[in-house]
Amino acid sequence: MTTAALPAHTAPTRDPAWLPRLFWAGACLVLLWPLLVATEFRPWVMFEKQSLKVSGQFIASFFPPAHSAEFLTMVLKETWRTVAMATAGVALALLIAVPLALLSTRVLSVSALSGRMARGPFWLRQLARWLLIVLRSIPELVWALVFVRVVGLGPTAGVLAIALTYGGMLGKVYGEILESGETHATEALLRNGAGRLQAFFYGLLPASAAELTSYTVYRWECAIRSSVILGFVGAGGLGQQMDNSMKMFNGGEVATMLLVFMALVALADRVSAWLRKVLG
Amino acid sequence: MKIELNAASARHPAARPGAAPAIRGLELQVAAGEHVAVIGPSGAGKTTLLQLLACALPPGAGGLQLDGQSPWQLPRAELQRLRGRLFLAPQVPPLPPRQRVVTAVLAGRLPAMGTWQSLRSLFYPADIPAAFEALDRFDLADKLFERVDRLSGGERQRVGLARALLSPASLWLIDEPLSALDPTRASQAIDTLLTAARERGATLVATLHQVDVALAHFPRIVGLRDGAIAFDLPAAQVGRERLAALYAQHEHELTGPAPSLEDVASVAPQPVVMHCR
Amino acid sequence: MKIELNAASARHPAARPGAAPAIRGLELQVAAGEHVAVIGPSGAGKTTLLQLLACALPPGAGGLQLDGQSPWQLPRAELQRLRGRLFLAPQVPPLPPRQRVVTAVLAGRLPAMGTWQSLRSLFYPADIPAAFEALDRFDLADKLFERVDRLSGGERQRVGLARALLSPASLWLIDEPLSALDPTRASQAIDTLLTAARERGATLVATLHQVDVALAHFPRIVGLRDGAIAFDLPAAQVGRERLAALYAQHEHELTGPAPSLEDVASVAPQPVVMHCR
Amino acid sequence: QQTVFRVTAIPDESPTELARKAAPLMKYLEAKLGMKVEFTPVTDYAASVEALVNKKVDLAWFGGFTFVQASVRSGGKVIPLVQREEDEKFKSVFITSDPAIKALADLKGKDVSFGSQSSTSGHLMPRSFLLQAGLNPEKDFRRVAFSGAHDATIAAVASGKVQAGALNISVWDKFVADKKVDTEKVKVFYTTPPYYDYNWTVHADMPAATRQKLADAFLSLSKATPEGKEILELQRATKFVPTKAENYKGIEAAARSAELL
Amino acid sequence: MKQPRAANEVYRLPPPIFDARCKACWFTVGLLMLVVASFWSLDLQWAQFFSAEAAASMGRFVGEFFPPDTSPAFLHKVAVAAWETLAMSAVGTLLAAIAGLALALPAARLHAGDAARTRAPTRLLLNALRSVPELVWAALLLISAGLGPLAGTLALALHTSGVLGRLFAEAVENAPPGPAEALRAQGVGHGRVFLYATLPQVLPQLMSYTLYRWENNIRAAAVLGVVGAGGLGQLLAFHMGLFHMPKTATVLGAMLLLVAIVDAASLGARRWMTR
Ligand SMILES: Nc1ncnc2c1ncn2[C@@H]1O[C@H](COP(=O)(O)OP(=O)(O)OP(=O)(O)O)[C@@H](O)[C@H]1O
Ligand SMILES: Nc1ncnc2c1ncn2[C@@H]1O[C@H](COP(=O)(O)OP(=O)(O)OP(=O)(O)O)[C@@H](O)[C@H]1O
Ligand SMILES: [Mg+2]
Ligand SMILES: [Mg+2]
Ligand SMILES: O=P([O-])([O-])[O-]
Repeated sequence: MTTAALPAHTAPTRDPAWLPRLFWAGACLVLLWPLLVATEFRPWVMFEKQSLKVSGQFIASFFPPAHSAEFLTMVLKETWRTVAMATAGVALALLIAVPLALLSTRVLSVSALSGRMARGPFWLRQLARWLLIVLRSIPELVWALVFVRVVGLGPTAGVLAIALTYGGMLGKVYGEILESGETHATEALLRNGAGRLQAFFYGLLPASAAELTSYTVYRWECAIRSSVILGFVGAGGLGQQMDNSMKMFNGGEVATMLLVFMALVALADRVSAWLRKVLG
Repeated sequence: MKIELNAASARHPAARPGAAPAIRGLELQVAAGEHVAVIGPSGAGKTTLLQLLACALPPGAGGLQLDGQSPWQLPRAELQRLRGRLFLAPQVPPLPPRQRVVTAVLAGRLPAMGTWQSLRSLFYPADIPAAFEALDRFDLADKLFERVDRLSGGERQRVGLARALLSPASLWLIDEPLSALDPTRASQAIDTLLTAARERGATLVATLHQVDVALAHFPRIVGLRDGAIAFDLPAAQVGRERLAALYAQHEHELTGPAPSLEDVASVAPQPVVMHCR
Repeated sequence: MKIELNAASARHPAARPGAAPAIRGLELQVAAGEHVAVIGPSGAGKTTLLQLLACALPPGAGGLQLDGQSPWQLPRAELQRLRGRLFLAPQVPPLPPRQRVVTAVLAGRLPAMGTWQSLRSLFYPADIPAAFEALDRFDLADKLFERVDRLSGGERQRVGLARALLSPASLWLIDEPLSALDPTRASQAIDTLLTAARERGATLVATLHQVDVALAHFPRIVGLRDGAIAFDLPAAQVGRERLAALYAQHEHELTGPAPSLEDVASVAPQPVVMHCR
Repeated sequence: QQTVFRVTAIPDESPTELARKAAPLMKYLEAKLGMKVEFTPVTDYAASVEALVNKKVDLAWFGGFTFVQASVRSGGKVIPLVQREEDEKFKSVFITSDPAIKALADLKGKDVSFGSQSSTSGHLMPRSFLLQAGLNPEKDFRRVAFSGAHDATIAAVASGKVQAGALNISVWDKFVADKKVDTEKVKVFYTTPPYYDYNWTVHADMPAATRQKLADAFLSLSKATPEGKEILELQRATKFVPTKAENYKGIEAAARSAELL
Repeated sequence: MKQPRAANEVYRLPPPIFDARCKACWFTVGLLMLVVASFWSLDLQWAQFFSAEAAASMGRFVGEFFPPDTSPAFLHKVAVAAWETLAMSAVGTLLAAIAGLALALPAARLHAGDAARTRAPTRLLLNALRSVPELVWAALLLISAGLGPLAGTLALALHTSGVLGRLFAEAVENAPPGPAEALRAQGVGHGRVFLYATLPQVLPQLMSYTLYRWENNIRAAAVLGVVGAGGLGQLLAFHMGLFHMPKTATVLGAMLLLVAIVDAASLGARRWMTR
């Protein structure tokens, strides 16, 4: 049997991808420079003696964390309020995100099976994408002000604001997770004539369920952290208290609330890990 | 389902701009209910041909007709309905991780299931006996509730095949169904597929590397090479020269004479005289 | 590298608690430089056996010795060094998408490359001629700079095999190297592997479903069934009864007599009398 | 018939402080009006303006500038009811922790913090007086920060985050009295001339009878009763006096000339 | 060929999966209870929301945004601020992606048999980094770095490292194990297994997380502006607070544009990589 013994052709001496790689690497460096200038990127100023002293003082004021009974009760109450608002906000956000994500996922497009998406679905998808962009790029504060006009001050406006922005974010990330996973199985189903939803549940979901839930839990955790904005419209919450204590440089209070945040984040992490195990 | 390919060409969307299309000017007519085996060297375009037939890849030039219709001219809903009558079993079984065998097999029936029923079936399998029956015909019934990512390679492949039995399709396009199977299970699998196809009058197009199996089981053999048809003959007329030329290596064409018979025959155990019937 | 398995058992960590281990009390001795083919029905435990030998799965019971050392008793650094002398080619070619063929092939040489060199090789392939040469021996040199996810099934498999030629290993464990290859390329591939193994004195253990190829090319055949060794004989002594029993289906054992010869023989084209040398 | 009377206030101090200050007053109003009174603290000035303009609250504590904003946004449909006596001659102070800063002109090239952008005493009036002194914050300061509230401005100056800040004099006085700030380090270097500030505002759709009852409740607060004393002290007021929209024309003019309206 | 039939009915339902399912049932019930309790305890005012009057009122508010202020002077101001925001978010995200990549390996269990001794401490670090909101990081850093974009940039970088580190670690843990196992069997070390087998698989995922976080950081940078870090955020807070609606609309438009650009970049990058 003849193999390499026949030198029909010789080994190439150069990698054809070499020049483009060099070019792009150079281009990135050139682009980075003005960015660093614009951010006044001189991190060493932080390590000057004066800077170190002030930050040291502030960090030192974290100890001991505030632990008067009154403060702790307040923190407890606000914690529940924050958790409740985050939960309600994320629950509503899911109502927005799930349909839009399914609508904007290319993998689930029947017409894209044929290579190019048909015009109608293409624009529908584009519309869904733009809706998601608008939802998430308008800051919560603006939404909150819109809603204050109709529902007044209080948690409703805050929850709605969270629901809209988070709906936009979740919708986008769901779409990305669904598209960047393994799509072989889904495509096979669609090609064999299964419906969109069927293909989603039988092909796409099992492959990305873990990722999707863990992202949802993460968003919930973000909602808790971003409850600062809820204070704008009188909804209260831990974020508002934190913002307060921070502005007043009350290290002890900040430390206590940071501990609460860390505990909540750790809890969310646990839940997420468990869900991954069950789903994975 | 009847298939007609008229001078069809197809290329992968991601192929390099300069590269030749994977399928070039193919002429093929398959009557409804016919069983055809497609053989050819690796990279010949067998998988691409099946994708073309499954309406997964639009022909770049030439025409494709399924049952007299041009699928790519159909409105989308019609096309999707047509797809419900096709079944493509890819070379690598398309099984999402974490799914159970029973669910994966029942997924073959999705085109015939309503959305609601298919949702319900996720929580409780809709038709366990049917899945069991299909798996049993591939000697895999004991893995019914196993997870697909905990199966051996051959077991996964058979799960993919069992799916075909549940699909309501009238055209089966099966890509290398036997690659991971041992001789006995391979023989059983091909028997099962052919019997089932015959039972329901489905057209069957299978690609195969096992020339002996193809010749033994399929009445019609299509030889594919470099994206074009090398021969299209009844199994009995496929001689050893044709096979040798079909599988010959590219270098040989350029630098030496056509490979001798031994080259091909050496695949089989020496004393066996292959492909000569 | 010398292999010794003493009453070794192994089970997959994810297997059901009640299930029997995939490998049960296996005894196997392979001398350095020997070439062994492992055959057996799907689900027999061939892949698991290779994983056991590749130190990818610890034996649950019994002992494994490679070159007289018990790998699982070695300190981690030692084990890692030992692993650098092993090469496992999985059943499904382990090629990450988006990688180029040249990078995928050169990855076989990683154990012999320094950290710095391997980093650099990501940006500019370290040894293009070597990758080219290895691919060329599998008739695939023209795909050197192609992306692996744009290859046909058989081409991917050959990329996986070409990797072996670059690895510095002295024990090659190759899982179904021929499953996606046409007869000519299969024959070429197995020749290349055996020649290369002989050249560098590497031990070669390959699992195969192509009984004919195994019998023709390997001096020693191990039959595996249900996780245990059914026979371990020189190729010339493997008779058709043994093969029939090896591949027999489970139900038959329970409900009927051993399968008749025809069952197995039907895999091959009818007039061919298989497995009898 | 309305059952809950809603009240809010601009967040010129932290919400906890606002709620603490408001509690006795709300109890008092509850008794006087004969309905449940609910106080909602917010952290955003604009939110309180929007709430009153859209009648989502009945009564709001506004600064002079926020009142003007509400009046403009509602087309004059808000009515200032009462103000503290002190608010007729309210002042702002400029503070610094940098010994080199002794006058407004020294602020050139420094980091300066205002309160909220919607604040009267923490932004509009200080800016207005800076403009009069020939300083344009955007051009002449190195950086302009908005701390969000008066107490936060003090904290920012005290910590050295900014070199100077402008804020409400009454909050400053309270901090000094409570010894919450080290007056050795942080010093007032400029006090503005007086202007009209804070008031309690209602929307114009409120029945005249309720409005009257409300005004009476405020006006009858006196230091003579223990309840009145507590409320007035928390509000840092000697007594409440009636006010009218015309009082705030000056503020409106200042806002227009500073291009904030 | 005879079709073998099983004499017995094999398909009794196996317990383990249903056990798992049921754990999931309990979890779902708990989750539903949390959601119900949340809505219940918050006393939300839905009634007012669904009325024609409400829609008209919101409509009027949105209407005030039009037409946006397009005077050249203001556009110039917005452009400068947008550049500052873009720079802060881009540099912050880049730093975070590098740190996240470095922390992802120690934070992941790379294969079933991995003892993963560094996993717990690294995760703790990542948790701590992301538990502290950007605003708090910014406030902390403002003290040492002073007012200006540097503090904002570093605040974004610190918080985002925590987020990306975790997301990267999970992506690495979720990647199909085949390619990595093949190299590991050859005795290749963790780092190089990652580079040669895992990274090419998860690269689109990492890329999309990073670009997504960049987008997020554009919004966050806007919030940071409030703390004196400058950029679009300070402009937004300023004009919004003063009810300069046309100016606010311009700033919102700029933010929309930035987000849309990054979104398009992310889409393009993914298409390019998964083509
Ligand atoms: N996704 C793809 N993008 C670009 N080119 C591809 C792609 N898939 C396959 N090709 C190329 O198209 C040609 C035909 O491939 P195809 O998969 O049809 O071969 P095949 O006959 O099925 O081979 P095998 O027997 O190895 O499976 C090959 O040259 C291959 O490299
Ligand atoms: N990851 C896994 N977890 C649990 N069980 C497994 C796993 N992989 C394989 N098994 C089971 O272990 C047994 C042996 O599998 P193995 O993969 O070794 O078979 P094989 O001989 O390689 O078969 P094939 O020829 O089909 O590849 C089978 O019963 C299979 O179902
Ligand atoms: Mg193929
Ligand atoms: Mg196997
Ligand atoms: O109370 P102010 O409006 O002056 O902040």
